[in-house]
Amino acid sequence: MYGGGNIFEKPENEIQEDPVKLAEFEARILAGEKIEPTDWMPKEYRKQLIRMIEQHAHSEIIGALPEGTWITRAPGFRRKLALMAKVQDEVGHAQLLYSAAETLGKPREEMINDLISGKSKYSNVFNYPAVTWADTAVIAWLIDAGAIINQVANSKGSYGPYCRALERICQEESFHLKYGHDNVVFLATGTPKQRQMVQEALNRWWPPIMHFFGPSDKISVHTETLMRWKVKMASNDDMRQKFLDMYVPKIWDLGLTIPDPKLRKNEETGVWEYTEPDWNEFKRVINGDGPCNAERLAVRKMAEEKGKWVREALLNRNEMYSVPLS
Amino acid sequence: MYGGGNIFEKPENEIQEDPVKLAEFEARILAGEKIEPTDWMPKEYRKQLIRMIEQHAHSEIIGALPEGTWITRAPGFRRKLALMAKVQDEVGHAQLLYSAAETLGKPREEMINDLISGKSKYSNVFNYPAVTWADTAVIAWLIDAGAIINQVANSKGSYGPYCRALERICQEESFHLKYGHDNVVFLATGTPKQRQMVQEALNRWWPPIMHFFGPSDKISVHTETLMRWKVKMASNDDMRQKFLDMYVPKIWDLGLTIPDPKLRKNEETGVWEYTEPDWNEFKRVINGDGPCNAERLAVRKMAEEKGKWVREALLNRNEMYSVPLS
Amino acid sequence: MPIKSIDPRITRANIEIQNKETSKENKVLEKLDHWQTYEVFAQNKRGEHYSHVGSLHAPNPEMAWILAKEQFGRRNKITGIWITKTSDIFSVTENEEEMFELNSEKIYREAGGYKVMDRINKFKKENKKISEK
Amino acid sequence: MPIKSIDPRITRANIEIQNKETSKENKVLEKLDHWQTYEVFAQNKRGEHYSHVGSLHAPNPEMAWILAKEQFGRRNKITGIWITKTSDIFSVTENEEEMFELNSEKIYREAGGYKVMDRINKFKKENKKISEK
Repeated sequence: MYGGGNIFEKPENEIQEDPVKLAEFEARILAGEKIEPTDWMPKEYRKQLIRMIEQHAHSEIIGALPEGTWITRAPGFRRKLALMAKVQDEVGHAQLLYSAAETLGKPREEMINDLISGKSKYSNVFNYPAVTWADTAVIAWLIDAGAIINQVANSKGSYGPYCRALERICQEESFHLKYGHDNVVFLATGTPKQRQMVQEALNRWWPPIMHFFGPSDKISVHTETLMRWKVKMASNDDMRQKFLDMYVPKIWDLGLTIPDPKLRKNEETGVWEYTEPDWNEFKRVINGDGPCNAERLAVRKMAEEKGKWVREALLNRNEMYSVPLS
Repeated sequence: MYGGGNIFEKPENEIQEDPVKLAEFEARILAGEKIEPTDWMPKEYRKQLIRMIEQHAHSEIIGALPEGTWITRAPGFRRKLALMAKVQDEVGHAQLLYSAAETLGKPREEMINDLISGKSKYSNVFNYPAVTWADTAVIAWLIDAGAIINQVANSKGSYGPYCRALERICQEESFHLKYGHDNVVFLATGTPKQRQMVQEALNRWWPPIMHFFGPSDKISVHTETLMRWKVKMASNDDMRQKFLDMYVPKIWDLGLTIPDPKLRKNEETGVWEYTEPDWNEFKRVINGDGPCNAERLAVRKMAEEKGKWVREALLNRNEMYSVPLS
Repeated sequence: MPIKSIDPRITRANIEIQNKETSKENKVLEKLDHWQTYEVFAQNKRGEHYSHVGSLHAPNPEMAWILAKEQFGRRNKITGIWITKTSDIFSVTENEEEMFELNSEKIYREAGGYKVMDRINKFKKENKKISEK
Repeated sequence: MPIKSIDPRITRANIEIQNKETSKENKVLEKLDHWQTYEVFAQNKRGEHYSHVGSLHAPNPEMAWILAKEQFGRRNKITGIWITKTSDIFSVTENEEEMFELNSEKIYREAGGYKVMDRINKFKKENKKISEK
C-alpha cells in the first residue's frame, strides 16, 4: 500500500557520470529493457530508487499497524480471517520490497534504523488512526485501490528486482481491493447506523486519500530525469485523476457523499476538479506531527527490540553481509 | 541420438513395494503429473530409468565419435562449422542426460566406468563406421530423425529431470535434422558420383536404421509395467512404423533406392511391411562384436585417461558427492 | 509519558514515546542483526524448472525454508523449495552483457539456416522431363 | 595390437584395444574424479526471474560458470548465470508434497471470494423505489 508523492529530492549537486555509460544506460531503458542489480547505473538512479523502494517497504510494514489493530475486533470470524490474511500480505510485501531495495546495496537493518529514527518516510496516510471498523473498510478499499494504480504503473518501471516484486504484490492486492469493497458495500447498504459509520469514515479519510498520490505537479519537485529513467512512471496528478475516474462513480453509486463540494468531472476537458488538498497539513504530518506518527514508530521500535533476543539466539555472527542477487 | 530398444531387462526377482505408496505413485503418473527426484519411487522404476537415461547419455557421447571423425574432412568451411556445432551439441546432450541420471543416485563416474567396461550399452548404430562423407549425411538425417521420434515421445514421460533435459535436446536436434537433410539432398541431386556415394551410404545404414528402434514387439521383453509408469512411451514397432511413414516417402522423393525389396505400405492396413531385420546380428553387435565396438570404447577410455591430469590439477578432494537436485 | 492508543493492546504495552531529537541518533539495529540473506527458488508445478522467486533474511537454511514457504507458498500452491545462501551463489558482475554476446552469423547451426525444397523440386522437375522424353 | 581406424588420427594415437575379459574389472574413474556438481540458474531476458536450467560437474564455481555459459548460453542468448554448489542448496526431501498443502477453504483471501454486485444492485433498486414514491 503505497501511493508515491513527495519521495524525490533534488540532487544536492550535479554528479558527473561517465557519458558513454550513461548513454548506454539510457538507451537500454528507452528500448524497454530492465536494469539488473549488477549493471552499471548512475549514482542518482541508485539513490532515488533506494529512497522510493525503501519508502514503499516502510509503507507496507507501517500500513499493517492501523489495520492490524482491528483484527481482534473485526465483526465475525470470516472477517477476522480475511483481515489477518491481508495484514500478513502487507508484511510479506514489506519483506519483498526491502529485498529489492537491498539489491541496490543498503542493508535492511539500515533501512529499519532510518525508519525508526524518522529519517526515512512512509506513506502519509498511515499517520492517521482507524477510528472505527468502517475506517478499515475504507482503507482496504480506497487506499489499496490507490496503491494498485501506483504499483501497476511502477511494475512497468526500469529496475528488474522492483518490477518482479511488484508483479507478485499486485496479484495479492486484488484480494485486498475486493475485500475492502465488500466491507464498504455491506455497511453502505445496511442499517442507518452502519451507513452513518461508513459515511463518517469516508469523511475522515477523504483528505488523506487526496494526499495519497503526493503534491500537485505544480508544486512538486522536478522529475523529468526520473520519468526518463522510468523510476517515476506517472505524475502525481495523473495518478490522482485516474483514481478519481475509477472510484468516485463507485462511491456515489452507494449513495455516499464525498466531503468536497467542488468535486466534479469537467465533461468538456474530461478532468476532475476538486478543492486543492491542504498541502501544508500534508507537509506538517509527513514531517512528524500527524496524529499517529509517534505511535507508529514507537510500536515498530518495540517490535524490533522485543524480537532481539530471538534473533540473537539464532544469530551466527560469522556471516558477512552480501548483497542479494535479485 | 538414441532410439530405444533392447534397454529393459526383466526384474531378477519381484520386489515387494509398499502397496500404499505404490498406489499413490501410480495415481500420480496416471494423472499426468511428473515424478521428481526426492519423491518415493519403486526400486524397479529407479533402476530402469537409470538404465535408460544412462544408455541415452552414452549414445550421445559415443555417437559424437563417428561424426567427429569427419570434421577435418568435411567439404567446405561452412559444413565444418556446422558439423562441429552438431558434435558439440551431442556432447552437451550427454552432459544433460548424465545429470538427469545422476538425480537418481548413480554418480557420473560410475556410468562412465560401466560404459568403458562394456557393462552399459549405447545405441547399436554407433558400432558401425561412417565410411564416407555421405555416411555422415545419412546419419545426421535419418538417425537423428529416428532419435527425435523417440525423444519427443520420451519427453512426455513421467520423470521430471529427464523430460526437462529432453525438451532442451529436442529443440537443438531440429537443426541436426535439417543439416542432415540438406547434405543428403545436395548429394542426391548432384553428380552421378555424388548420387552413387549417398546411395551406397544408404545401403550401408538401412539395416542399422531398422535396428535403431529395437527388437520387434513380438520378441522383446515384456514392458507393460514400464509403459504404465511412462518410462517407455511407445512400443519399438510403433516408433519404427512412425519413422517409415515420415521418411520413406522423403527418401523415394530423391530417387534413392531403399535396399529392401519387400518394403511397402499396405494401403489397406496402413502398416508398413518390410523384411524382418536380422535380430541375431543386432544381438551380436550390441554384445560387443560389431565393426567398431572396440574402437569406440578404447577412444572413450583414452579421452578419460588423457584428461586425468587436467581434472586432478583442478580437483578439490574435500568435496562429498551430492545428488543433483534436478 | 507512555502512549495512549485507540488500540487497547498498545496502551497496555506502556510504550514510551521517543524523544524526537535523541531518536535521530538511535540505532536500533546493528549490521547482520537481521541475519544474512538467502535466495529462494520455487517449483510451481511438478515437471517445471525451479525458478527464483526472491530473497529473504534468515539465521540458517532450515528457518529460511520455513519462511520461504510462508512468503512464497502461502497463496498459490507450490511443489518444492530450494534455499541457498546469497553468498554461496557465484556470478559475474562486470560487463556481463558482453560476455553473452553470440556471433550473429551462426545460422548454420539453426534449423532455419537450411532450405532444401528448391533443390528437391528442381531435381523432381528435371527427372520428370527426362522420363517424358 | 593398436587400433587401425578409418580415422587416421585414431590410428596415429596408437591405442591398444582393451582385453575384453580384464576390462570388465577396469575402473577408469574413481568417485569425484569428475568433481562435484553445481546447479545452474540462467536469466533468459532482463527483468525475468533466474530459472534453473540444469546441473554440471566442475572443479570450482568459476569453471562451473564458464562451462554453464557453453552448455546453456551457446544456442540462445541469455543475460545472466548464477552458479551454486548442489551441496549448498537446502531442500526438504520427505513427504514434501504434504507440507505444501493449502487449506482449501481460504476463499476469503482470494479476490474471487467476494461478490458485491448483488448487494449494490438491490440497494440501488430499493433506493429508486423510495425516490419514485
